[in-house]
Amino acid sequence: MAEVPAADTAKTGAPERAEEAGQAEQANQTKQATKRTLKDYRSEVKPTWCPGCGDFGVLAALQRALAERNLDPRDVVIVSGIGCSGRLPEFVNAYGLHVVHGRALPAAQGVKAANPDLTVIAVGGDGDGFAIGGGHVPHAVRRNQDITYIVMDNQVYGLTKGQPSPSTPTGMQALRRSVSMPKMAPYEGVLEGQLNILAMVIVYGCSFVARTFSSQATEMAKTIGLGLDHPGFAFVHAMSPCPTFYNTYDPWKESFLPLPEDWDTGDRIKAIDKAMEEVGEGVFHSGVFFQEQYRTYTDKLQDVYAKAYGDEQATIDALMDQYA
Amino acid sequence: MAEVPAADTAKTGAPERAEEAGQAEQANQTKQATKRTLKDYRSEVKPTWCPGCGDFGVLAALQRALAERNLDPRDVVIVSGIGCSGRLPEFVNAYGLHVVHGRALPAAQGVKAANPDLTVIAVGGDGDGFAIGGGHVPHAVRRNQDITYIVMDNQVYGLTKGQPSPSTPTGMQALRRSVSMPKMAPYEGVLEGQLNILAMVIVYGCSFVARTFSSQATEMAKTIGLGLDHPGFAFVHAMSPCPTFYNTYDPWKESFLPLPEDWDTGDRIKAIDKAMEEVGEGVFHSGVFFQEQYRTYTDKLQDVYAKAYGDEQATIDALMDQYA
Amino acid sequence: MDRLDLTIRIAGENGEGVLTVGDVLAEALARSGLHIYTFKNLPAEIKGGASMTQVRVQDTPVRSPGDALDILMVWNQENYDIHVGEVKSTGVVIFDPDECEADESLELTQIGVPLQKITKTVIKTMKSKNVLAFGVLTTCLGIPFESAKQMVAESRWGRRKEFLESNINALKQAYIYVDDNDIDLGLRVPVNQRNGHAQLIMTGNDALCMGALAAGCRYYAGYPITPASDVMETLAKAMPRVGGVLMQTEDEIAAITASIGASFTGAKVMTATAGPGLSLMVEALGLATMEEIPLVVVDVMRGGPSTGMPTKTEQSDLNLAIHGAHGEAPRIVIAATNTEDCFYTAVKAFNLAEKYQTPVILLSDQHLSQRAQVMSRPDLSQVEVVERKQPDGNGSVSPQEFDRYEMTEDYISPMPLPGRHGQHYVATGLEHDEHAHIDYSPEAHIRMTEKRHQKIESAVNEPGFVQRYGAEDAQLGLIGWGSSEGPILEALDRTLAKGYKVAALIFKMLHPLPEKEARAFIESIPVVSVVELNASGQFANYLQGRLAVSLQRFNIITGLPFKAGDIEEYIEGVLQYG
Amino acid sequence: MDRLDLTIRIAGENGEGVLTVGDVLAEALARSGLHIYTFKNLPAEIKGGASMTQVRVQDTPVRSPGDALDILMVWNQENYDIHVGEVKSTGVVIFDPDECEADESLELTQIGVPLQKITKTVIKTMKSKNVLAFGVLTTCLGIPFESAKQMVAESRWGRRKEFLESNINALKQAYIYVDDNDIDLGLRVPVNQRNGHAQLIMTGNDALCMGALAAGCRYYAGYPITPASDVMETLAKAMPRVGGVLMQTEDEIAAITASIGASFTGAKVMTATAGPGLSLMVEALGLATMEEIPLVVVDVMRGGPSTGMPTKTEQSDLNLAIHGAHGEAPRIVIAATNTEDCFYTAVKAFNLAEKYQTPVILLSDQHLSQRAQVMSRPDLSQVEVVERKQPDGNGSVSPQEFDRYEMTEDYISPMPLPGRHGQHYVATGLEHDEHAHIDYSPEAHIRMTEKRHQKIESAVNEPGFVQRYGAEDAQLGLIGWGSSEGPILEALDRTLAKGYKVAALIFKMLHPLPEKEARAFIESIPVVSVVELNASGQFANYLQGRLAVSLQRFNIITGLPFKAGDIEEYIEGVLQYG
Ligand SMILES: Cc1ncc(C[n+]2csc(CCOP(=O)(O)OP(=O)(O)O)c2C)c(N)n1
Ligand SMILES: Cc1ncc(C[n+]2csc(CCOP(=O)(O)OP(=O)(O)O)c2C)c(N)n1
Ligand code: SF4
Ligand code: SF4
Ligand SMILES: [Mg+2]
Ligand SMILES: [Mg+2]
Repeated sequence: MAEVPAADTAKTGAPERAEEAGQAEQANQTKQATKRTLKDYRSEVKPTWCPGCGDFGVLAALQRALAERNLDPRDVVIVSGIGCSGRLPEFVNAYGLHVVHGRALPAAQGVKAANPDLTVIAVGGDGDGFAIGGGHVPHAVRRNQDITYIVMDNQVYGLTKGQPSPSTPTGMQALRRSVSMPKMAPYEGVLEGQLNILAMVIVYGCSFVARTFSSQATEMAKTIGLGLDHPGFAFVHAMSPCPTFYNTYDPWKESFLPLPEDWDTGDRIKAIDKAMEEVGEGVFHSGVFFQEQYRTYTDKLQDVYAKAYGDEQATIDALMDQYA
Repeated sequence: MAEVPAADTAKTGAPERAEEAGQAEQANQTKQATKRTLKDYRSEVKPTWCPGCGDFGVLAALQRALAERNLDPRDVVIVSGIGCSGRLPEFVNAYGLHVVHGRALPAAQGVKAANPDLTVIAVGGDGDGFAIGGGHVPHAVRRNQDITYIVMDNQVYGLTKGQPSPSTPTGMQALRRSVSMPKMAPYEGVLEGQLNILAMVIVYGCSFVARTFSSQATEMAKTIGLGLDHPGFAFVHAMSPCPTFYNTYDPWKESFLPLPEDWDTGDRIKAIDKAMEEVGEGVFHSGVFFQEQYRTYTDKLQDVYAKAYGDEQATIDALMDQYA
Repeated sequence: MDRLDLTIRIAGENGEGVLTVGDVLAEALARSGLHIYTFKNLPAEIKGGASMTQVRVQDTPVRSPGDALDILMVWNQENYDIHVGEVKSTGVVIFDPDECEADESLELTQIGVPLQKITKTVIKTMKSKNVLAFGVLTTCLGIPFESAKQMVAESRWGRRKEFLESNINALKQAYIYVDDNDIDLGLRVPVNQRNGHAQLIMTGNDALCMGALAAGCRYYAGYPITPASDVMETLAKAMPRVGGVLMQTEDEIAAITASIGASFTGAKVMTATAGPGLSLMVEALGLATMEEIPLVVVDVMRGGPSTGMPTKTEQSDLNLAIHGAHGEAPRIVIAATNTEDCFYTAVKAFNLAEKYQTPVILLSDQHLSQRAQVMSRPDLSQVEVVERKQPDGNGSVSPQEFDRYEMTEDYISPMPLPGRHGQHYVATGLEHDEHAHIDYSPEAHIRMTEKRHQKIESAVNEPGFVQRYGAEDAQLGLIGWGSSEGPILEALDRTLAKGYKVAALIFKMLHPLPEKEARAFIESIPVVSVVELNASGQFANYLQGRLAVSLQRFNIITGLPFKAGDIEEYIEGVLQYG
Repeated sequence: MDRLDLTIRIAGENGEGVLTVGDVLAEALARSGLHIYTFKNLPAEIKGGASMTQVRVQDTPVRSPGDALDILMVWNQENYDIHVGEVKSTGVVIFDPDECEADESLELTQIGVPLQKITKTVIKTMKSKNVLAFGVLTTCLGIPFESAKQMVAESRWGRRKEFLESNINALKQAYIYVDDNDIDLGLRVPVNQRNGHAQLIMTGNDALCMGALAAGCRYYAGYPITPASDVMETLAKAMPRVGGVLMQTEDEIAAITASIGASFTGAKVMTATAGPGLSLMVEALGLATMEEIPLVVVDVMRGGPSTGMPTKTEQSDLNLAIHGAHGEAPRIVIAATNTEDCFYTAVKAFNLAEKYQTPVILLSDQHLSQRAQVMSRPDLSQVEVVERKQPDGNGSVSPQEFDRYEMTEDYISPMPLPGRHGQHYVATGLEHDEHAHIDYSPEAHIRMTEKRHQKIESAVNEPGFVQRYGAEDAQLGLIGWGSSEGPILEALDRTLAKGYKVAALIFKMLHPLPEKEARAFIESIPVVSVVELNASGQFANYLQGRLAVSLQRFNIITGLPFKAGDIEEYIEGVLQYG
């Protein structure tokens, strides 16, 4: 994280880390393990995904990005909702919070608000994030906490065996590559329009918006890393095919293009335009669409505290005086 | 409505209207009342809003638009969630469905899907629509049913006595005009970013997007009317001040401008651009930002039925054959 | 008695195809005039993990999954180890000797069949391994090759001509191998009687869908969730064929509120979900109670709490189904008992919803919803369908005069429909008076609360929702609800046959509670125990709360359905030592 | 007895300012060393509609809103008509003769005071009408002008110097008018004893907020809803002053899941809502149970079901609080009884949540939450605060070895915190084993279900959550919970004084149920009746379910709180005719 909160950051009553309280042994252990590798972020649980699932790529990329930043696993919290993608925290050697379907973002915001020193990553699927959880995205963006949100978009509901999702292409197109989607859309395919979730997030006011593809390992690790480094809410659109229910490897390999070299990441409208053009053009661009730095929620809270109590927090007795 | 569904439209088992079943008397009554006026849409319930509430203007505009289209009140269903604005259906002489907070759109979609002959209007506040109900908007848009959605935006939660809403301006700005908002934001004002709900709806893919102001009565009736006429999901952003908790009459009167005369309603990106510029410029544009005709959900269902059964619906016995 | 009763289990790695073997076997046996009852136990992952499928076959209707195994076929070591303990002492284990080592110390007949090797070296298409396995099973069951061939031809393996031949070849290899190795279990399962169109093979979810459509359901909104997604998928195909609409919504809250909207216009509507979805729906359930809007909500219960165990079965959503909503929001809660009953209970759910203008929660569960059973084809001309009370359409009553919530004798008021009736009104979740106008006066709240309660309570008089079985002079009475009916009744028959004096009372209506029948049963039997698949005895507590009596409990929370043997043992335990 | 006990009601159009008169009067009397208890009854609209505010004043703590009125002041005809029937035969009505006509046939003292005319013609600022009304009341109560002047100066009317003078003038006009017209009710309310900082004037919601902060709450997430919004607004100001964070979320589901996230890191967290919000929260409540995450959820109950009656009071969310969640998801449910108790019960809610690592639902209600009462300032040094069990920080246990859900003797396991402990783990709502690994085996489900149940059940041994009052040899026992304590105990005292043998048992913990105390009470008294503000007897049914005993019920569903007189009458009715 670029902006480490100042030492006097209020942590909502979260206790100081154990070694600071004097457990020297543990502190030493922590310091020794200074050069971490991808393996340090592998948990003892073997991923349960289908062979070939794109989520393996996302997992590895995230682990690599964490290793590159040499973060202590105890300071990392990965929050997820329900879905194949939602199982990711289990496979990472760090804290994980696997909540109910669609609520990874509110939970992640609570984590970050209560302890801004933590590196907080929310992960989940296209259904988790933009169907049941879609109402939370604009508000997470509005708060601009320093959270990285990785949406593993396979354009299908994997865990429930392959129904169309909000990002599934309209009409018959998707059905040709899916054994399962025709069950839900047996006559005319998907009747509903396809959401452009990348464009949506930009319009919500997101301060970092990027896309990346699970088959492009190095680039994905880099992009996730940029998201982690970005001080504020970072949205990473991680295209991650589901070979079992909607095998998009072939078309996506063709259609992934890097953003133009001279791409101006500071132009919100251009970024939206680019994202909206893609559908017609049948391409995906990878890279950072938009980035700008606004004050984070944590930054703003510092101002609030300055006004609310200045140097010394109020006592409860003082708060009760107003009722006397 | 421009596109009246064909006579063979499936109505999900909804019975035919009573006079078609032979009640000649009622049919006559209906035919006699051919020229309706605003008053015909006034219910016996006196609005319970505060004096000066912008919602009075929205109510009158809607009643006028309905009168101009001479719709039979029995064919009109107004659906709302909870909020001051959500009380509107009670005041209109038509069918009304006042559901739980944030769910006007799903309920309206059910109404329309079950009986596409009805004129379906969803109304509600900025909180109802874009806080608790925000997750439903993109999906209502995706389905593109012929529904008019009027959001009465006062940039505040009226009914719960004046907390900031997702459309409240960030920072201290709003607090100066509000007696209630400082309670929720007593130090630094609203910390969260302000959502640009008009731009959001366009990015969702909405086929009709317009803005109008409750103090501009004629124009509002016209705009709502255009929404009613539009075959597909029409979004009307009805700015409607709450003088009790956030009195924006003065600034809004200044800042409302019509869209340029030569405005091209067919350019989605331009429309987004315009909507996003407004915040910085401190203006609101009124008029139709964007309109395009896509096939509605009802249209597409006709294709589905053509494939699913052709001329004659299947019997249940026939459906059961697959299990024999 | 020489009744046919075999329980056959096939177990392997999830995704390898064991489930297909079970499905095809079950369907083939059912088509041959036999009764089957399947049972699957899967991991929640899409692929990988131990998974098993089981078929119990009888010549009369089957009521429970079966206790110990007559035949176990395992494809690998993990599954051998998991399942071998459940084989009867007289049972047979068929295993792949290249994939696993049999425990020689067990006193069981264990037969090695190198499924993997034969597929690889003789058949040469790995996809046909499950046809080979199927053939090994049919020949072991004593089914002649010609019959088995016809079974394959009529199955999904025969659907595409180009594969049929190689599949028949795989089948043949099974018969050759078994013949060559002189394997004969001495079984001769009769497969001569062809089943006409009079018998259907369905899962609980299938039957429920057909019942819903037969009752007139023409709108469905839902969000995928295991184990209720099948309902939506089945209806996605069927609904348009009868001119209805099915919407996959963005979540369960949208599903139920869209359904309420559709019902407001007069459509018969349904949504189906599992526990997490039901939890999200309770606010809107209260709305439907308040606005008196008919609505069927199916809850296919799975292991809880929270995300819990999505692929396991449990009867633990009862508390939520009855009590889930703030305020006093009574509704009707019913439960289906078996596949056939899923059809008829679905019809009844709609009839109750329409008649009483109320949400009806229909409880099913993972096991009931996904197992296949044979049922008689319903005679649709005999199925009673109820329509909701509407204003008489003479149009003489103006909307100003009309009382949507008129206080009638039965507390049910005519409901005008948009587009049809001129008596438009505004339905609201706020407290209101007869005229549907908002009214917070004590009087209005008292009257309308009574209306909403009395209406629901009167549904207790609907016939057919509670049934007593067994001895008149029982020493032990078992109370069950929903899908535990089958194993309870099977255990009852077994223990009655042994001379035990037992009786059972099975509830299909849970709220309102058929108190009279419950009280009569409980008061007439010295010991009464409530048998249910949950930890706290949800139905037992609820019964005690309504009747103020003390009840015993028998609860299992393994995530698996009751076996008849579990209950048999319990009965014997209580009556011998109790 | 010459105890001071006056009930004063002021009624007028909503938005006109009657509520302010009541508030200022209540605060002034409380500051003068008296005890007060307020009661408001408002329409749900922001403006318009009949609204009233009531102040009961005593020289000892007040326990209920008061029965009939000693003084009624009405500003218009509508309110005259609504309220005049509630005036005692010895009571007084003060009305505005230009705005309403008094019913001469009533045998009451009725005094016309032309409030509107005096304001218009003499005072000339309409805003001061309520100061005038206040003055009429204080002079009628026998409060000297100088005291009343000080009251105004210390009130919100004195806050801004520029208005103070005109307000004092309005007050003076009241004294002049009353004096001129020889009005004297003979009352002399003692207002000499100044109340120091030892007594606080608070609403239930205020006290609850202070209790939460005192217990260490440092994170709050919530969504506005009547009547719980005050909690959020009070904390919005207070929370940053103690370094905490308050987030207004986009809905209740976000509020509770954000709270869960914050608690995961070790923060003490709370969210407050009313019925509709609690309905939306039940899915996440199940998650918190499953992941064993401490969490306090306040439900300020209002009239239900659905949107219901947002500004009315009711005790009808109990079913949902106890049973609301799919699967077996036990949690702790407690209820506060009065303003002072809101403080201490909030502290206890956090202590229970942290100690048992569980969600705790704290039930309050509209009336309790919004009425003002006088309470002693809590001695914070005496307030016990509990912290959650954590791993001993010596770091010798690796995450691979560490069992987050270790099976300890008390079923409570040390919880590592991110940023602090090296024993990172993944909390999941799927069934898991001790190590927090996903596990759907029957064994894991049985063990963890037991852990989750036993942990909660053991909380029943916490002291102070159930209390018996009244006669040892009672003929009638009343059971109450939460905010009906006050009226029950007042009715108890009155009827005991008349010689009736009655007792009461008041529950503040509802789940787990203090069964021992309940059983002892019920078994020792011939007739026991459960007194609650709901229609179906939710607590009565629940008690019957757990204890298998039969109970009487006394229920009121007017949307209004119990009066002591209601219960007194009930007691007399039962004991005279029962
Ligand atoms: C409240 C609730 N509703 C539904 C479900 C069932 N469910 C689990 S995951 C999922 C969607 C999965 O799709 P996505 O989020 O795209 O994740 P993927 O599996 O594709 O990675 C659904 C509908 C649930 N667990 N909870
Ligand atoms: C589930 C639920 N949560 C909260 C509320 C309380 N509530 C009622 S209206 C409202 C917001 C009103 O704001 P808005 O939608 O902007 O409507 P307005 O009153 O401003 O017209 C809230 C939070 C509720 N009724 N239901
Ligand atoms: S179902 Fe699809 S998304 Fe899920 S694990 Fe398998 S391949 Fe991946
Ligand atoms: S509170 Fe505001 S929005 Fe509500 S009725 Fe009054 S002025 Fe209108
Ligand atoms: Mg997906
Ligand atoms: Mg608003």
